[in-house]
Parts: sequence; structure tokens; C-alpha cells
Amino acid sequence: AQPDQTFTFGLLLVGPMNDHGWSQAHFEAGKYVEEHLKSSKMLYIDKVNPADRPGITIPQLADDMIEKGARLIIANSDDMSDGIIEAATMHPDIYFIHVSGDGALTGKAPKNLSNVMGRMEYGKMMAGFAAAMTTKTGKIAYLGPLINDETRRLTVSCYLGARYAWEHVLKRKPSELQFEVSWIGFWFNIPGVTSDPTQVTGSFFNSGYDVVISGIDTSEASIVANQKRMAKKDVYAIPYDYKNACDGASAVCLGVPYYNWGPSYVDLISQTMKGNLKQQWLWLSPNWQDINNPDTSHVGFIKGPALSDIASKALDLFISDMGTGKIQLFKGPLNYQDGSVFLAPDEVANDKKIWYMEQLLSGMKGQSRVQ
Amino acid sequence: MIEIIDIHKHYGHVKANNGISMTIKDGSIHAILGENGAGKSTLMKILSGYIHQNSGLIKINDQIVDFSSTSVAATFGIGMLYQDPMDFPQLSVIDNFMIGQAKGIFIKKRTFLNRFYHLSQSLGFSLEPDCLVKTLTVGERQQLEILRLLSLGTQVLILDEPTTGISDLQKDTLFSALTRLTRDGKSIVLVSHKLEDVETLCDTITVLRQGRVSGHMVKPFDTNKLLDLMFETRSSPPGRLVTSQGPVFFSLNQVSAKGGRVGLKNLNLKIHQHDVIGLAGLEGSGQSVFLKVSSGLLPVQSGTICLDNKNIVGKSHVYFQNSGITYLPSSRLEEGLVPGLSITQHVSLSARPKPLIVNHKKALISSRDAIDTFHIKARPDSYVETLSGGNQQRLLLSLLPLKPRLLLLENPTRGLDLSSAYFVWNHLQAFCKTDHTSILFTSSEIDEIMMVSNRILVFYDGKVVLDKKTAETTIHEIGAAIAGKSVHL
Amino acid sequence: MKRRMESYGKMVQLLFMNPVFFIGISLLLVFIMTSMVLILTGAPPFSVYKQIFLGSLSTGSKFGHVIKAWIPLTLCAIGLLYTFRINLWNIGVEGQMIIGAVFCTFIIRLFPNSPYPIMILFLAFFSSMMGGALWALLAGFLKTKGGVNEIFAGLGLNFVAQGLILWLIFGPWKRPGVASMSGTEIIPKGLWLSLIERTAIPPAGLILTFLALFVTYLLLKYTKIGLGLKAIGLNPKASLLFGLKPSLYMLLAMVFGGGLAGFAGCIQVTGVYHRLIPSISSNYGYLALLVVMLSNYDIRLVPIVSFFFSCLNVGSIQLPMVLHIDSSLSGVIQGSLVLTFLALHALHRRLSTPKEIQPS
Amino acid sequence: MNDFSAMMILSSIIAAACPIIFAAIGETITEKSGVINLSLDGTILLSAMTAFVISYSTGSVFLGFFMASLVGGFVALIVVFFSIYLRVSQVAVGFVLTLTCRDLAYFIGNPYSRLLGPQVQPLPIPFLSDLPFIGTAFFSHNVVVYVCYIFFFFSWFYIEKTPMGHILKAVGEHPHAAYSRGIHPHRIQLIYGFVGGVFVGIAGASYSLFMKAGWGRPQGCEGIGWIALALVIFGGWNISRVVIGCYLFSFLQVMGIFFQQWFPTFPSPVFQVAPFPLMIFSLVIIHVSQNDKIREWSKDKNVILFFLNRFSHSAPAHLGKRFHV
Ligand SMILES: Nc1ncnc2c1ncn2[C@@H]1O[C@H](COP(=O)(O)OP(=O)(O)OP(=O)(O)O)[C@@H](O)[C@H]1O
Ligand SMILES: Nc1ncnc2c1ncn2[C@@H]1O[C@H](COP(=O)(O)OP(=O)(O)OP(=O)(O)O)[C@@H](O)[C@H]1O
Ligand SMILES: [Mg+2]
Ligand SMILES: [Mg+2]
Repeated sequence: AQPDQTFTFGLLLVGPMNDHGWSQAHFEAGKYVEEHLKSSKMLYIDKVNPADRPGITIPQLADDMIEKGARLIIANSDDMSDGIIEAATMHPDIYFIHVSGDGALTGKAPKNLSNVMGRMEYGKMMAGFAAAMTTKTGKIAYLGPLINDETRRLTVSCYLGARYAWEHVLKRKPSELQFEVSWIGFWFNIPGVTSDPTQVTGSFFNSGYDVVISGIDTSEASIVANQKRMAKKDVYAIPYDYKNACDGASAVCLGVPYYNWGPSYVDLISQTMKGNLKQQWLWLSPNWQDINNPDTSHVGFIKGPALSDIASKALDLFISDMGTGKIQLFKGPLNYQDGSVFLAPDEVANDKKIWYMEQLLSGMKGQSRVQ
Repeated sequence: MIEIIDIHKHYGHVKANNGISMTIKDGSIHAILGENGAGKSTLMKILSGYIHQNSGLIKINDQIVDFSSTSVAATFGIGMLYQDPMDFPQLSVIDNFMIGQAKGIFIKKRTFLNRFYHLSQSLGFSLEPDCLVKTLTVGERQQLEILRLLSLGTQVLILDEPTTGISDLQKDTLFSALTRLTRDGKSIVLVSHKLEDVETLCDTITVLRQGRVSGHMVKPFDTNKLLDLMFETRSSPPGRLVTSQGPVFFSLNQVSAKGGRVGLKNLNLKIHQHDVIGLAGLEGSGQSVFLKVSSGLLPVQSGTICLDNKNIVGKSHVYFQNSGITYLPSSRLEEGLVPGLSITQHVSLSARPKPLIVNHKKALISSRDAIDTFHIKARPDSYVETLSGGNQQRLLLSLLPLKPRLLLLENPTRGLDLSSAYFVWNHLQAFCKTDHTSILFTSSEIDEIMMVSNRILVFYDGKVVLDKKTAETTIHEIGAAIAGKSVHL
Repeated sequence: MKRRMESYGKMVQLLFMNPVFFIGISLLLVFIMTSMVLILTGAPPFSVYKQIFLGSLSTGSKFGHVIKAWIPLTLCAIGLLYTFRINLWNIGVEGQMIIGAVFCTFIIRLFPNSPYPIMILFLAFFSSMMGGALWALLAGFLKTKGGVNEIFAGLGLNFVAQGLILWLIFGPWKRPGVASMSGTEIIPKGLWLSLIERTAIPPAGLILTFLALFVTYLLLKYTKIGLGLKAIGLNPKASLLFGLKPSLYMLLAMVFGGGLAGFAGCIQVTGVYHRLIPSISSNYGYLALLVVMLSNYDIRLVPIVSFFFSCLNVGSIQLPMVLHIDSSLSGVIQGSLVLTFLALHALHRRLSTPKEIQPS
Repeated sequence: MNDFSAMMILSSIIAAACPIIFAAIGETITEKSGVINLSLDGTILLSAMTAFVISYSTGSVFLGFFMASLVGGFVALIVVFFSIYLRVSQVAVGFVLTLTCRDLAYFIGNPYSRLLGPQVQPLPIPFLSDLPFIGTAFFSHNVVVYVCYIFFFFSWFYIEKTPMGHILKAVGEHPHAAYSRGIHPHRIQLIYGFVGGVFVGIAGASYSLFMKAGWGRPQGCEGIGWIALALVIFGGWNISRVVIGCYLFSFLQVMGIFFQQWFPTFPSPVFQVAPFPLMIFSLVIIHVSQNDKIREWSKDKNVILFFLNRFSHSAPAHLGKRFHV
């Protein structure tokens, strides 16, 4: 392909492009770009992880895409950071975008690599809120992937959302709310390597938790919740990452927080086409006027059929208040699990502080880091 | 009446049966004689439907039959007791009895038990229906098989070398049972190597040689004529070896060991140079365990093994070999040779001490003259599994170390025809003469033992119950000892 | 079945005796089989084959990646020749690779920035071999002493190795703050295997692999070890009488196999991933078994077959990228190739007459 | 999650064991006839994929199970066919099939991954399920689990107590003898190879249709095939002991999660991996228990002897070897 007519960009997806989760969201963003920037053309390859593609390395794939004419390459997983930096150093004339990394922030990355991420924290707060409004047992579980800064801060946001609903909307005793995290070890189930999310979710429900919030890319949480529902159990799930994740699990789905990468991709790619993409580190917020607007909002939350009307109304209020800044959940006093201070009274966390979340907060059950 | 007409059976290039015709009359005991590989078993397997002939006919009462499987043959009342036992060691006697007979969903064990008891009484057998077959002796397993065949309604009972490896007692029971069966109008076909068995029992004899019928004979039999029919050339029997007894060099003291059916119970034994010692006894009375123990293949539980007054218990088999003690197993392809390797490769394997780099040229040369000196019918590059039993045995002999001090041989002539057997013995005795070698060998044929050994040990139930110079004992005494009858030593 | 074969025998035999025809027919059959699978799943066969070819051999860098895969795969396959020779199914190659990689990483972590990277690398190579050999030895002991069928011993140890490497990556060797499948910290640039200009080929690995090929060839063909392994493999009982110690030779074979596998693991760390990742073995352990079977346990074919397999593995990346087909197809092709070969080779064996025996 | 209820755990152990039981008993049946079908790990995946794709596109769970069982049987037939008519080592063919079937499953199943398809509906048995404790543990599952109960009793009865069972054993023990009694070993091996395969197929289907409902890469039942193979040895080719082994393994797997809670210092993966090697290394114990010295030593110790005897076993004498007249 001649570069001047069509602009080819490559997309490296960590999971299957049809995973109904993280990777599919990115894939559809790619399609979104193709229709909004007529001259653009997407190359993609999915399952870019050593378990699915033994022996294949990121630089190798980058080489290949560049040979096919790609001039910008997007890598959509934190786990690709080393590979993508290696590739970017090898091809200084090509632009690289690493989703959810911090290479540009720390300066580890070369000039032709930028980072982009959505402020899913807000989405997770809404999820936590919905969960707390719904739970009867007061026991909310979080199905965590692996432990790192990102997952810590998302889990914490969930907890903050839930706690707000519990104390300020439902006016219940903090002590009555239980919030537990269990980390399976990766973004999706790898038999004999990660914990089995099906089993984990199952035993959550078996031991009295009635809402499971999924932090992983795949849909075990909803599936198991569905099975339990078929067995006449009153349980709910909140999937993650992907707009239509509630489909098929409508009976148990309270809603789904999701990323909307399309707009940011369009923005970055058109800049690249003009050739004026500067290295940057983007952390994009929802469009508070209309968080589910496909062209403007980077993060959204779609309510699920199982969400009660009261809860739904309360949620709307919660969202608008967050939008106006009336509600600021990353605000002191907040302590880490080990009792050390995260935010002093009335201190509001800055981005860096949130981004590099060191531990879970006190009041949450579950590991903060691998011992 | 069964007529066999011009039966042909080929295995690759081997003409196992090459145009055999014969007739088996009802109510008679018909013997099939012949040297090894003459085609006896093959013919019988064809007759029992186990294998199918390449060409030729089988008629029963002038009606042509085609046995596509043993069950078809069974419907014509033909049943066979195979040369090697065809039963299920892991299963119980009664299960063995039922398999192949019992049909339907549920097992009618009771009815079968009754039939079993009834039959075994009528033949004077005594078998415990619930014990596992693997705990039985060869003879008892034969009895079980015969009972099963009869309960299938067998009219023509074929027995392929039934007398190998069973005691004289069991032989008597067997033969009386067979005669009783003929009285009920059943006919028996008996395959054997052993003239005396055949001559005592049978009415008619058909002799096979190299896949053809070399002659028929009816009672009374002329032994010499039979032998002529069986073997073209009869090489001279080796006879007993006469040498002065040398000094003791190998001894076992209070040796006990596990293994076999009965193991070995505090055995004491001194072995002189030039000894040729025959080990008699029922299969699994401890002879083979004894051989394995003295060659370091089996561990001893207690006691000492002394070579030149030096205790070598616990040393590896290799150590035993290097100090001149060599063991030859009876099953050649299973334990003695390596199927898939050529004669040359065997030669270089047995080279001692092994050089790190294998010298193919040298091995080729030495395998050539091995083939010449031992008259092995094969080429240096032919694979051992394609050799005939006798030739395999010859090869094994050629692989023996140069100056063995002690040879431990398990049935060195099993499955060999007379001429091969004589050849083997002449060669072995040469060792004793030139190298002061001593030989211990087992054999199921008492007269072979009487013929070549100058000292005889009889094993019974893991103990040596008789230890005498051959000159000073009699077949009767030995037979008694083998059967476990009390003999005053 | 049997009879029919015998009647056709003669005619077919003549054809089969001719190796060119033999290889031709097996390739053709596989081609037909895989094409059928493709058509059934609605994929265009020819463009698939074209893409795989282009994806593996069209450009220098692609060829480089093929060689990058070829090196560890071939090393494992060579190792398997020893164990197959003595009739052992060393299914534990995966685990042996992993342990090799772990040992290698361990050494590198010991001396992260030493002035003599070459020395460290050699030390790493050596220790990784030791590691692999050790792991194989465990399986060997489970077989000889523990009486566990080597297939299950190997599998068990694979799982254990898997657990160990995960524990290291999530535990002691994890990156500060993070515990993720992405593996340990990148090893210092100084300790990366140097590559041939703008390819992924590490010359060192290439040379050592050829060395291993050569040595193994001699060892198996011309030494008592080779002969001993074969004899025991064919009949352990009899080998005793020839003064061979089966268990000793088994352990020996395992050590050779494991050592080579471990070395392959080290190449993966220093030459490919530049860090320790959970799936460092890249499935080469299992693939190598197929390679050896397809080369009919003949060392002269091993490098060729394993090159072919590497091409399939690397080339198949094009399928999702260009044709949007899942690349596990390469595995299907490899598997059916081996199956067809097994079948044809068996026919071949059955149709060839037993050797004539004449007195010399 | 520390406050779990034993009953719930028991119930999930029972459910989780069900597919393994199908697979392990299926393989036991095949091996009784003297054939080793090593391809289990791949077969389970392939049949799981088939089951999901079929029931997804037809909407009928039953049809899914049916086709899956056919697939399982077919793969087993390939092994037997290669062994009988081509005289290729069963282990070799089995192993190649393991890998091939796995990749075939991933390849064909790819377009269907992560879709929500139909699955087996839970079906508590009316009165039994109300029983205290056992009710929830044993009788509030779905049809497949109940079938599994019946299945292992039936297969035990069939093998130990019927003439057909005897014939099956006979062929595995000594095919020549069987043949001499008018039984056709090859026919028997083809039949029981297929039957065993069918149950392996059912195992696969039970994964994709309820245990780990849905299809994807990885599906979640990878590695189970190997465990089933090990369990056959563990159980000494004896149905009842094989079943016990299955429950044991399932117990280890389910408890993994709780161990993880109780010993947070261990990284979670360790507990996920543990059951696999544990199961396989238990084979060592079994072997050691056959050792004479041990037996000597335990002569007077009845308790130990009891367990040793439970462990003692012997493979079908002709297992993995080829039969021809
Ligand atoms: N399955 C076989 N494959 C190849 N050759 C065979 C086979 N069975 C028999 N033969 C050959 O056919 C010939 C006749 O064998 P057969 O067993 O009938 O001899 P036999 O008279 O029973 O000898 P023996 O007294 O040792 O039992 C022998 O040369 C033997 O090697
Ligand atoms: N597996 C085989 N492959 C090829 N030929 C074989 C095979 N087995 C036996 N034969 C052939 O059958 C012939 C006879 O074999 P067998 O063992 O029956 O010898 P035999 O007739 O018993 O002679 P001997 O008395 O020496 O044992 C041999 O010449 C051999 O060539
Ligand atoms: Mg015979
Ligand atoms: Mg013979």
C-alpha cells in the first residue's frame, strides 16, 4: 500500500478480538477509526500473549506490521510494555501507542512512544455504587486479575463507590459492608496457571457474597451468576470492559463500566497523519454531560436490566454529582490496608498518587501485593 | 473321521506345512511326531481353526469344512490344547473355565461350577475353582484347559506337546484321563517329541519332516524306524564326560532367595571344576531361581555365595560375568537376544571389555567366523528374530566368553531337535575339557540329564532333595525325588 | 483388511519401495487432508499455504525469526533422539526447558553487570544444561526407582516446573510492585545474545546447535553408548546378559536429553525473550516430539523437519493478520502430517518382505 | 470467603468430579481391552468444542452431548485402527492425536469463542434434594451428574459381573487365549475403544455445557485428560478405585481456592498447579507399596497392610501391545 493514500495502523490485542471484553473494545475502536478517518486502514492481530502464541515476540509482530506498511502501532496491554519499548527503539520513525502503560510518564520510553488510558476509576466507582445499592447480604466481591498499580486503583475506586452508597445513600453502618478481592493471577483464566475464575466466583456466591464485580477480561462472573440464578439464587454480577457485556446475562447484570477508545484513537491517529504527534501521557475522563456518548466520552457505564429503579435513580444522581465535583471520593482521610496514611484529612489525591496506588485501602479484604 | 488333504501353509518364505495329508480315526489316539519346526503345531492350529491354511481341504465324515475361526471348529467338536498355555493367569480357575462359554447378561456361576466339579471328578483331576490360575503348575493349567474343552462338547481333542514340563505323576493322570476319553468314543491327537510317551499311549503315528509327511505307522512301533522318519541324519549322542573332578571353586552356603513359585530355601552346595551338573525337578521348583541367584541376577535374602572362598553376595551381575560366571536363559528371544539387532551388532555388544568406539569391521569379521564355526544358518547382517530357534541357540553359544569358569544354562536344548542338541552338548563339553569349566543346566528330560551330566541335583519345593553322582543313582530314584516322594539321602 | 492388502501388496509394494514416491504421496495426502479441513471451515486453502510460505521465507527478517524458532526446537529434538533410542518417552522436555531457563536467569541475576558478559553467558549456558539434566534425571529416577511410567513422571514434573517458574515470577523475582505474567525484569543488554545484523538469529546458538547435531550423530552411531542405548531399548532383559545396566543407560539418556532441553531454555531467555516468562518453553518440548517422529528417529532428517515446522509456526502468524484465520491451524497441519506419515510408514513396513535368510 | 459451608464445598466437589469420572472410566474401559488411548487431553477439548458449537447453533444441549460423544468415539477409533491394522504404537498415535485434536478444537472453535450458549439446566431431585446436608451435596445438581452416578455403578457391574465384562478383560489379559476361544480380540478392541471414547467425549461436553459453560481458548479443561489417564493407573484399572481417585482430585482442586485464602503467603498459582503433580506422584506411592521390603515390614501392621492392599493392582497383561495371529 502506498503510504500517501492510505494510512495503515497496526493493533496488537492481548486477548481474542471477540472476547466480549478489553480486546474487543479496542478492536471495535479500530473499526471506529476506519470509518471516521476514511483513508485509514487497520491491521490487527489478537491473542498476543506468550501463552496463546508461544515463541512469538512483540518486536517480531511490530516488524511484520511495519513491513505491511503500518506507520503507527497500538499495543493494548500493560504486559507488552517491554516488547513495545524494544520495538519503538528499533523503529524510531514509526509511532507507537502503549495503552495503559507509563513509559512516557517515567521517561523509560523513547520519544516515538505515547501512553493513553481512560479514567476507568469513575466507571468502577459507579459499579461499586450499583453493587452496594443492590446487595442484600452486604457482601460484595471483586474478581481481580493480577496485582499491579492499575488493578489496585480500580479495585479501590470500586470500594469507594460502594462505601459511598452504603454510608451516604443507604445510611448503613460501615462495619456492615464487606468488600473482598480475590486475584486470579492474570486477565483471563489459564488452566494450571491462574486460579479458575469459575471456581472463585462460585465459592464467592457459596459463601454469602451476592454481588460479584468482575475485574477480568472474560465473562465467568456473569456466567456463574446466571447458573446460580437458574438454581433460584438471588445473586448479581457486574462485568467489565465491554459495552454489550450484559447481553445474555440480563437477569443478573447490574450494568457494565466500559472503555470507549474510538475517540482517543481517532484523535491520536489524525495527529500522526498530520505528522505532529508529540510524545504524551493521556489519562482521559468521561464526558460528564453524557457519559455514554460514543463520540466524546472515553469511559462509560451502561445500566443493566437487573438494576432496580431506586438504585438506578440514585446512580444517576451519583454520576451527576461526580461530574460537578460535588462528590470527590479520592479525598482524605483515607488509610492504606496497613494503616499507613494514603490521604490526610481533606487532602485530594493528585493523578500521580492515584496512578501509583500502593496498597488497597483499610476496610477492604484481600491481598494488596504478592507477599 | 477327519481327513486332511494336501494342506499348505507358508510364513513368508517358510513352508511350515507343505502338502500334508492324513486321516484321524474316531476313538483313536493319533500321534504326530516330528523334529522342531517340522510343522506339527502349524498343522494342528489349522485343524483347530486358529489359523487358516493357504490351500488344502479338511473333511469331517466326508463333508468338507472350512474353519474360519476356532468357534467354527468347536461346533464340529474340535478343541485344542496349545503348546504354550492359552489361559488367563490373572483370573480365577472358574472364570477361565467360563470365558468363551458363558453368554447373556448374567453369569450362571452355579451351573458352571457343577459342570466343572462333575467333569474334573470323572477325569480324576483336583482343581480349586476359586484360586488364581497364575498360582497353578503347568500340569494343572493343562487339566483346566482340558476340562474347559470337554465342557464345550469337544469330540476331537488335540494336545500339542502336553508332556513338556509336567511331572511324571501329572503325566500319568493325563494319560489315564486320555485313555478314559477314548473309551467314550472321543479321538485324541497328540503332538510330541518324545517317542516313549507316544509309543506307550498311541495307536497310530504320523511323522512330519520339514512340512511334509515322512511316514505313517501303527502299533507296534519300531523305534529306530521312527527315528529315521523323524531325522535325516542322526548325529552321535555326546555321552557322559569322563574327567577327573577338580577342586571346589564355587559354593553356596545357607542361601535363601525369593522368586519363582517357591523361591529357594537355605541351599548348600559346593561345585568342583569340570563338574557337569544336571538340575532336575518340576518347572518352578527352584532350579531357575537357583541359576539366577548364582549368576547375580536375583538378590539373595540370606546366606553367602563364595567364588574362590571370596563372598560375592550383593555384587552386580556384571561383576559375576567378569569373574567368569555366565548365564544363558531358556527363552532366547525374550531374555537372551535383542530382536532388532543383527548378528554383527550382537557380537560387538558382547565384546569385553567394551571399547568406547565400536569397531564395525572387527565385529563383522568375528561374526563371520562365529557363523562358520557354529553352522548358524544366517548372514552377519540378518536380524536375530529371523533365525530359527536352533540357530538362535547356536548364536548364543558363539557369544559365550572365551574361558568361562561356570556356565549356568536354563534348558539349553529346549525346543531343539536331537541333532542340534547333540551339537550343543559336544560344544559345551569341549569347554570343560579345555578350560576347567563347570556346567550347571536344567532340563525337563531326565534321560538328557542322565546322558550328559556326571552329577545330579533334584529340586523340590525350593530345596535340593537329591544330590548324587549320576553313576550312583537310577531314573527311578530321581523320578521319585522329582515327584517329592520321601527319599532317604 | 489383511487379505485385501496381501493381494494388492505386490503392485503397491513396487511403488512404495521408491522413497521419492513415498515422500511425495505423504505430502500429497496431508495436503488433501488439511485442504479439506480448510474448505470445511470456509478458508481458502491456497492463499493459506501462500501466506504461510511468504510469512516464513519471503524476507530476511522473517527467515531470521524462523531460525530463531529452529534453534531451540532442534535442540529439544536432538535430546529426544537419545531417549527414544532407549525407548523412553521423554514427555518432560517442556519442564526441562523451563528449569534450564530458570537456572540461566539465576546466574544472570547473580552477576547482573559483570565486566565479562561472555563468561557469565557461558556460565549461564552451562548451568542451564545442568538444570535441564537434573530435572530429566528426576524423571529418570521416578522411572527407574519409583516405577512411574516416564510419560506421567515427565508430565508431573512439567506441572511442577510450571508452578516453580510462576512462583518465581510472582514471588521472589517479581518486578517491584507488580506481579504479572509478563515475567521478570529485562536482563541487562550486555547479556543478550548478539544477533546477526537486522535478523533475530543468534550466531552462537546456531553454531552450538550444529555442534550438538554432529556430536549426537557420532555418539549414537559409533560408540558403545549408542549401541547400548539401542540394545536396551529393544530388549532390556537380554541387555543385562550383555553386561549393560539398563537403569544406568536410561538415566544417561535422560541427562543428555534434559541437558539439551535446558540449553534450549537458556537460548530462549538470552536470545529471544530477554527475560523469564511463564511460558518460556513455547511448547517446543511437545513440538519436538512430533519433529522426531516425523523424521522417523533419524538424526539426518531432524534439522530439516524442524526447519519445516518452524516455518509453519512463524508463517502461521500471517493467517490471523491477513486472512483472519486462527493460527492454531499450523498445529493441525503439523499433527496431521505426522499421522499420515505414521500410517504410510506402517504400510511401507508391512509391504516390505522380511529379509531373506541364506547361509552365508 | 473464609466462612464457607462444608456442604457447598462437597456439592461443588461432586459436580467438578463428574466430567473427570466420565473420562477416567471411559479410559479404564478402553484400557481393559488392552488399548491405551493417550489422546484424552486433546479429545476432551475437541468434544467440548463440538458440544458447544453444535448446541449453540442448534439450541439443543442433547444434540451437543450426542455429537461430542461421537467425536470422542471416533478419535479413539483412530488409535485402535492404527494399532490393529497398521501396527503403529498406540502411545505414538495417541500423543500425536492429543496435540492435533487440541489445535483442531482451537481452530474450528475460534469463531465461537466467548459466546453465551445454551447449557444444562440444574434439576434438583424433588424430595431427595430437601434432605439435610446430602440433599444439597448430592441431589441438587443436573441430569448429567445423576447420570454419572448411575454410570459408574453400571460400568462396575458390567465389567465385574457380566460375561461381556469377562470377555473384555480376557482380551486385555491374553488376546491369543481369547482368540483360541472364538473371541475376536480386534473386534472387541474396536468396540470398547469406541465406547470408552464416547464417554471421554461426554466428559468434554460436560465441560463446555455446564462445568465451564462456553467455549474459548483456553477453555479451562486443559490438562484434565492427562489427569484422567493418571487416575486410571491410580485406581489400578478398578472402576471403584478410579472413581475414588476422581473425587480426591476434584477435592484438591476445589480446596485450592481456600488454601489460597488460608496461606496468603503462597502465590495463588501454586495451589492451582499443585493437584496435577500430586495426583501423578501418588503413582510413586502406589509403586512403592508393591515393594517386597515394605510388605515385609508391614506384615504385622494390619492398618498399613490394609491400605497397601487397596493400592496393589496390576495392569491388563497385554496393555498397549499389539495382537495378531
Ligand atoms: N508365526 C510364524 N511366523 C513365522 N514363521 C512361523 C510362524 N509359526 C511357525 N512358523 C514356522 O513354521 C515352521 C513350523 O512351525 P511349527 O510350530 O508348526 O513347528 P513344530 O513342529 O510345532 O515345532 P516344535 O516342535 O518346536 O513345536 C517353523 O519353521 C516355524 O519357524
Ligand atoms: N519372525 C520371523 N521372521 C522371518 N522368518 C522367521 C521368523 N520366525 C521364524 N522364521 C523362519 O522360520 C524358520 C524356522 O523357525 P523355527 O524357530 O521354527 O525353527 P525350527 O524349525 O524350530 O528349527 P530349530 O529346530 O532350529 O528351532 C527359520 O528358518 C526362520 O527363517
Ligand atoms: Mg510346536
Ligand atoms: Mg523351534
